[in-house]
Amino acid sequence: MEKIYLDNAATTPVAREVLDAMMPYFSEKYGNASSIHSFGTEAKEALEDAREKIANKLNANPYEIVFTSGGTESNNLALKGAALSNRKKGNHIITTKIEHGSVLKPCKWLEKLGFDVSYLDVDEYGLVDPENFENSIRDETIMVSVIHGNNEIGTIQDIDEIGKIAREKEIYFHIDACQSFTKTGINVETQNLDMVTINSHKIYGPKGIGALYIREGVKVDPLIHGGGHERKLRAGTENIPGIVGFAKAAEITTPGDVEKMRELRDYLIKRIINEIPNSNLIGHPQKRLCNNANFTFKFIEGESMLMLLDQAGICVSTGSACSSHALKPSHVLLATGIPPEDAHGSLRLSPGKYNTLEEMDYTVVNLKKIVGRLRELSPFK
Amino acid sequence: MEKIYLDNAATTPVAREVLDAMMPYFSEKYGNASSIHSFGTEAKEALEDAREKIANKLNANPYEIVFTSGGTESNNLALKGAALSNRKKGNHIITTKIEHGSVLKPCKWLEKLGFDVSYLDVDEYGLVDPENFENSIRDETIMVSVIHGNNEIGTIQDIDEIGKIAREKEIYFHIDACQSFTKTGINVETQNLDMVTINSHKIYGPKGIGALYIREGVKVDPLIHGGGHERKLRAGTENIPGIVGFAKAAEITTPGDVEKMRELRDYLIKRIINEIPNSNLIGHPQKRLCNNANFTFKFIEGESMLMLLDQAGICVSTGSACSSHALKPSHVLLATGIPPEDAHGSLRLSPGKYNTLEEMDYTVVNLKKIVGRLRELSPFK
Amino acid sequence: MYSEKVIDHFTNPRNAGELKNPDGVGLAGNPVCGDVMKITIKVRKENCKDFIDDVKFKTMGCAAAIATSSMVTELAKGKTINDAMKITRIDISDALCGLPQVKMHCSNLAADALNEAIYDYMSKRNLTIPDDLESRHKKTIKETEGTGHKHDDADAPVDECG
Amino acid sequence: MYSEKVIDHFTNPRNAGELKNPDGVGLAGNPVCGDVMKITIKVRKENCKDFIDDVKFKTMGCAAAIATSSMVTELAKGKTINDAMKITRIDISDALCGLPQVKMHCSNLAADALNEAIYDYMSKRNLTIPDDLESRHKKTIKETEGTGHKHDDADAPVDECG
Ligand SMILES: Cc1ncc(COP(=O)(O)O)c(C=O)c1O
Ligand SMILES: Cc1ncc(COP(=O)(O)O)c(C=O)c1O
Repeated sequence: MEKIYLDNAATTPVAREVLDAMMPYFSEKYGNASSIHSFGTEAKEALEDAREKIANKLNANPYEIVFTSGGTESNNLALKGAALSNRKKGNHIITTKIEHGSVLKPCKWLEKLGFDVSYLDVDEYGLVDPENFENSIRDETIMVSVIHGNNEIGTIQDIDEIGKIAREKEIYFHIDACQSFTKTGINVETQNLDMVTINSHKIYGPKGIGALYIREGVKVDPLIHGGGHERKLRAGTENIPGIVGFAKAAEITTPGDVEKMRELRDYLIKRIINEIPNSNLIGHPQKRLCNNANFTFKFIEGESMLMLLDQAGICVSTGSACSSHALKPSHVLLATGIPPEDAHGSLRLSPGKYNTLEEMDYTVVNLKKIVGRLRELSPFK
Repeated sequence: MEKIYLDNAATTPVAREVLDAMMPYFSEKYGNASSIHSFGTEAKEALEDAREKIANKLNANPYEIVFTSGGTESNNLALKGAALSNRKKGNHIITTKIEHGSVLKPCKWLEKLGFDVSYLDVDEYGLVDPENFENSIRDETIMVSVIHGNNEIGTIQDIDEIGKIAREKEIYFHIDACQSFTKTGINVETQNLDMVTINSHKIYGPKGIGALYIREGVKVDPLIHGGGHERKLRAGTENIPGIVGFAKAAEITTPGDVEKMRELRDYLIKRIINEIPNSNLIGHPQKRLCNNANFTFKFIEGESMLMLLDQAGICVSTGSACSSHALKPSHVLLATGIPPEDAHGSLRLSPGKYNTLEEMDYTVVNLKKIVGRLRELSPFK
Repeated sequence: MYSEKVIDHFTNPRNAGELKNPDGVGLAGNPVCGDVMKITIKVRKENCKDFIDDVKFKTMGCAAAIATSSMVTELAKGKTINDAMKITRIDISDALCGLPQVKMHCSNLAADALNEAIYDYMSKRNLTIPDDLESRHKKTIKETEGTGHKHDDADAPVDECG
Repeated sequence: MYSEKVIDHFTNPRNAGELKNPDGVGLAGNPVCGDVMKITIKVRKENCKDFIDDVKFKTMGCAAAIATSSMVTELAKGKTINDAMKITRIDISDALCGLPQVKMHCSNLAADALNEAIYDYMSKRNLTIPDDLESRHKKTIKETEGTGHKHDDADAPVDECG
């Protein structure tokens, strides 16, 4: 039996079409996009073509897309870049308690520099209350940064509402859309978005490449200085094969892929909740990423489930993929009010477009056995 | 006739062996190195294996290698990271007048934050005088950053001497070795190096990946915050195919490659200097990168040479590959004392391991014609 | 990340379960921290010495927690209670060919749970409790009842990947 | 980066060279900046008007400098000097289907060099020099003799790639 990869929220395989699109740019069209000879021109054209494709997906202007090395760098650029560039306006930033580390850590760093950060609460489903957001706005507020689709619990925020308020109050609105990009619509115009973080390796594109949409006029200090690449916002020789692959990955996504993931997800959720006692779905029942199914199983711990599943050829993660390297239960699960003892028993199953229903069956059967076996071992019941 | 690529200092094609090594990591072994299931473990092993290979090339400890998105990011991390982390020690940094933009711009940024930067002069060959360096050291000096092999004029600095002084005076020694890595020996122990910037796309590896060697104990603030990747010094999902390719590229370099490039370089230099009147070699005649031949041709301008060569299928650059996007002559050429009117007439020919002697012949023949034709057009003689 | 020995003990735990009418019961860990171990022992007297005749464990926890529980029962079985109470976290992790740094606390828990079982046995029999057993007992109780013991490495790097 | 028209004029420049015994000679640019243009003209009188009968250029400079020189000679040839002195940088760049932003100064130089040639012709003949030709002449002289004119975009992005 082939292995079953159910960790597509952590990373995805590169799609065949994507790899095909990248291939010519490694050893044939290998020019530096800043060179002015024919190799350079060829690279530059590929770069600008990719920029346009990515922009199209967000209803943005190509000029507003800045390529980076990934989601983490884009989040750092958005948070630190906008904060440092708009210090004159104020020192207050608003974000949530369920952000990815690549937003939370830059916030902590900014706090050390004298910025004041408000971390918004979420409800039991992981939703931010827009009213609560509105009440937290001050005269000194520069920006609000919200994770669009949560990587752990899958909850999708109501960014339309938040965007309206942010625009009205004239504060920048940044979303971390690493999980949601291509999985749910993002429109920088209708949703009043000022900055959007996206990356490639979550959407069947290559690792090591991402982008930040920065609305024209939004002031951002660069993080990486050097040559004048990416309209001086991000220096460094452009990773053309990566950029081409990223754009191709974005281009080939179809509503059918999303529909398929949703089906697999719903099938998993239904069977697991019905067939495994003391299992609970985490996150919002409807407003959730098409590829996220996250549960807690009482009386047992996530890593041991994960490892026994791995032995059965099934790859999943616990909450945040690797939270088991840490000892603390995930800050996201805790923010939803799940007690720590239950949070330890969480498991995230993240189907992708290459998974099949048969694989889901095999997974449920094995998961049932494994949960039973670990509960046998557990002092609780 | 195939095109002749003589711009290997700007970037190189990915070597076949390198691409072969990378291929499995796109769509088969695509795990996230932080995941703890089998896909993750496989990725992690590839990551650590690559780290060891890169470390070997520098006589470093694998633990001391931090992967980044390229040379520009590594230089930013070294300069800003060490400066911000060692502010208590002082606010003085020493560098040279011939650095790459990815060192100079971070220095300018640090100056705005209150750091004081000394830019060392170079002689007509582009060499820093170690004594001059020693005299510029103050009590507040944190670090010295020197470009090992210069990207424009090819001059290789005497880092042994500089390293001895830096170690004795207890200041950090960083080199930007993007051009020199694998082309001339680098040994962090015998040369007293504390930080070394290297990248992949100059050595027949993929774009978008680089590394910074950071000696154990050297204090550096991270530039990109998030998950605890790369011993908390550089967050972001690791670009495994890129890292594997980078390591493979470093691994397969041979003294034979260097010898071959040197031969091509010397052949070019000899014929051009002998056969084209009013041409001058820039940079040091002996202490120079094996792949750098840089000339000025009097009475004419570099971009027009470059474009006519491009029409003949020969790809070269003027000074810094794209300085023709700017109007100012290269700061490096000016630092060597070349008058601006001559600096405008510079041309860099950078042979690589895939070039042939026949290509050099074709290049010289065409260059001769083109220089002649442009001088015909020139009001000077 | 784990040694083969750890994987083996995790996948095929030795002495899993709970003894009926045990002579001693020990608990360590705290559900809030994600690891709880329960150890039950049967003690046999021979030549004026107390031997651990049988020992079983029940554990909720990660792979390392289960493997260290399994290992501590193997190490303890057949030993005198005097020798058994000397089993340290290092003994357990060594017997498992090492544990990742962040998982070292699991071997501590396993040693604690065994100690607690011995403590329970000794106090029921009114045996004189050695000073360090007493002090370890107090520490364990506190951690078990509190909202959780402090991890040595609460600030250990968190690799997030998704 | 360049239009086909620019490439064409750069690769096959029209009216390259220097006229013998010219009626006017104009210089613009400065070697320090990398661009120098020299324009020579022959003037023919017809119906009391001064026509540019022939015009040639010599240029040291980038592709855009050469192409704009070539284009300005094409535009000027056959025009009255009155019309020729009205040729602007925009006319030249338009005739070339546009120039990259950072190269716009080249079309300025070409217009300047032509103006200088006309100025030279007019002053030699003691013709009354229009005010704006005079003021442009002063500006051009200053730039040509100085250490270099200021580029509009001295701070334009520098893409470095090697
Ligand atoms: C929500 C979210 N933000 C940011 C990131 C970081 O992106 P990257 O792995 O490209 O650095 C991830 C995934 O890793 C994510 O899921
Ligand atoms: C000397 C030197 N330093 C730094 C860099 C920047 O490296 P990268 O292109 O990987 O950002 C380059 C080349 O571009 C270089 O030649």
